[in-house]
Amino acid sequence: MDLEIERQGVNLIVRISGELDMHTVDSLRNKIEERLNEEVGIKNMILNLESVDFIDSSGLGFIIGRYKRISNHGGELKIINVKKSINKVFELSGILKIVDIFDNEQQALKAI
Amino acid sequence: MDLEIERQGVNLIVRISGELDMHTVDSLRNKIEERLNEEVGIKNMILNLESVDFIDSSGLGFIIGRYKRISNHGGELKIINVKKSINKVFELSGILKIVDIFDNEQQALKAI
Amino acid sequence: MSGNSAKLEIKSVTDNIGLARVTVASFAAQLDFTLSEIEEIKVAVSEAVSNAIIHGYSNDDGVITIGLEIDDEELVISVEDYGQGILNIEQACEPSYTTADRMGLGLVFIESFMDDLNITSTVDEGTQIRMIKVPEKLKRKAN
Amino acid sequence: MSGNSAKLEIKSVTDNIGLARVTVASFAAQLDFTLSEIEEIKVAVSEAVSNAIIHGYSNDDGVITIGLEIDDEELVISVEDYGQGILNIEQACEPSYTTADRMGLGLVFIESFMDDLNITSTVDEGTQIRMIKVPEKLKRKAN
Ligand SMILES: Nc1ncnc2c1ncn2[C@@H]1O[C@H](COP(=O)(O)OP(=O)(O)O)[C@@H](O)[C@H]1O
Ligand SMILES: Nc1ncnc2c1ncn2[C@@H]1O[C@H](COP(=O)(O)OP(=O)(O)O)[C@@H](O)[C@H]1O
Repeated sequence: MDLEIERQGVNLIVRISGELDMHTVDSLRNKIEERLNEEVGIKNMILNLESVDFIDSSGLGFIIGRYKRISNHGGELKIINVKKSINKVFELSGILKIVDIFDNEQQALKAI
Repeated sequence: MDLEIERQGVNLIVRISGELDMHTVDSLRNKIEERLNEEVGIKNMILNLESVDFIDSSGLGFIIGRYKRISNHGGELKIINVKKSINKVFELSGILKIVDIFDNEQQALKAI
Repeated sequence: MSGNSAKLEIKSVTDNIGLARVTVASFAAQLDFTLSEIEEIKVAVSEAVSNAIIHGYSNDDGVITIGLEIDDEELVISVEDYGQGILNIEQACEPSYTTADRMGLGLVFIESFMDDLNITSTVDEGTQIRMIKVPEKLKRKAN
Repeated sequence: MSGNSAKLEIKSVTDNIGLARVTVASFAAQLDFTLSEIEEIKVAVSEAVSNAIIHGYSNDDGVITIGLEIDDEELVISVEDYGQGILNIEQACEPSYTTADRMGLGLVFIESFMDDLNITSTVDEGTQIRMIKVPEKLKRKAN
């Protein structure tokens, strides 16, 4: 499980690689929260899942958690690059009703 | 475990992909023997291991078996494209004393 | 190959969720599943093992047994814990129902991704989740 | 993570050799092994499980138990069969010694690739191969 965080203006771009399950989400959540607390003026978050090749309901819970945190502060959360192999989990979960999925970072930034 | 066999003159080029262990060598051996029996005038064999990412002593036994079969009929067996990850098994086994390893098919053909 | 079986016993720590997935996926590969079916099996196993760790044992020490069986071209997986058990199985299976501030989607995913799901549970004794998956290719042939 | 353990029980069929490798490799990944060390572990497991199938059970039905343990940053693997056993362990370990027209290299590979190998066997009762591997990175730190 690897994590790369980049700030672009008021947006935080979070690139995750590996598997999103109950084991990996704890440290991911901590690292992202840490960064959000350090940086001043972050409003939106873009989650790049290009290199995530597994996700289960614990992984979805992690995404919903970030969504709540961001939207509670008036920001938006966008997801990009969802692999076909993990897409079914997103569809089944109903998460698509509240979080939008885009093809790439530019599109997601434009939609904010 | 996948197998591709191509004839070039008196040479049989055998390209294997997958894992070489006690489970996979049986069907490989059968398919190669079948082809050797079908074709008339084959003398040498080149084993291309480019896509073999695991080998143990049963896999080596399979190679030695092909070596014996070919050299009993006066031909030569050459091995090419041994991945770094499986090279240690070749080194330890002593097989390099009787079978030569080359970088590609052209080099092996030239050496025959 | 028909008739094969295996059993994996793990400690109830989250480090072993990935281990369970990998082992089950490798066993399942003996049948004619598509890659996308293997992914579905991995999600189901991940949910069942996570539940055993977090609900069955409330993150305490415990053993989880994963049974694997090929029965007449069907894959039969059982995930068993010896933890606190489920009081009301029907309620547990409802979407969004959770006793641990989670998504409440684990059992829903298992039901959607597998062809059959069977839960037996006794309070204070533990829970067994038995799930079956048949390769799509085989189902098509049967019709 | 220190103190973790798992156990895999498989039928003695060659289909399960790959399953054993994959499971052990996934468990071993919890320690700080390099990819090339993981490859060495896979060879050792492959040899031990193949031996149990072909020598222990002479290709007949049987059960093989693979024990996995992390003990103080060391990986401890045991492969056990309940088959015919080894008459002379010292002889069995000699390079090229084989009773089945094979390479006679399996135990040699295990000895070279693992840091410790321990064989216990009783004729007609079975064989247990216990092997230990310590990550190279850890050994260097200790010096
Ligand atoms: N192995 C188990 N042991 C005890 N309770 C369980 C177990 N599995 C599921 N449950 C109960 O069923 C509920 C629903 O499970 P699930 O659909 O997986 O959602 P979640 O894990 O998100 O809570 C859990 O919240 C828990 O109360
Ligand atoms: N699990 C086992 N049960 C019975 N005999 C065994 C077992 N493992 C090894 N042996 C004996 O030790 C010999 C040497 O084993 P090994 O070095 O792996 O070479 P090979 O498998 O090529 O014969 C075998 O031929 C067999 O006689």
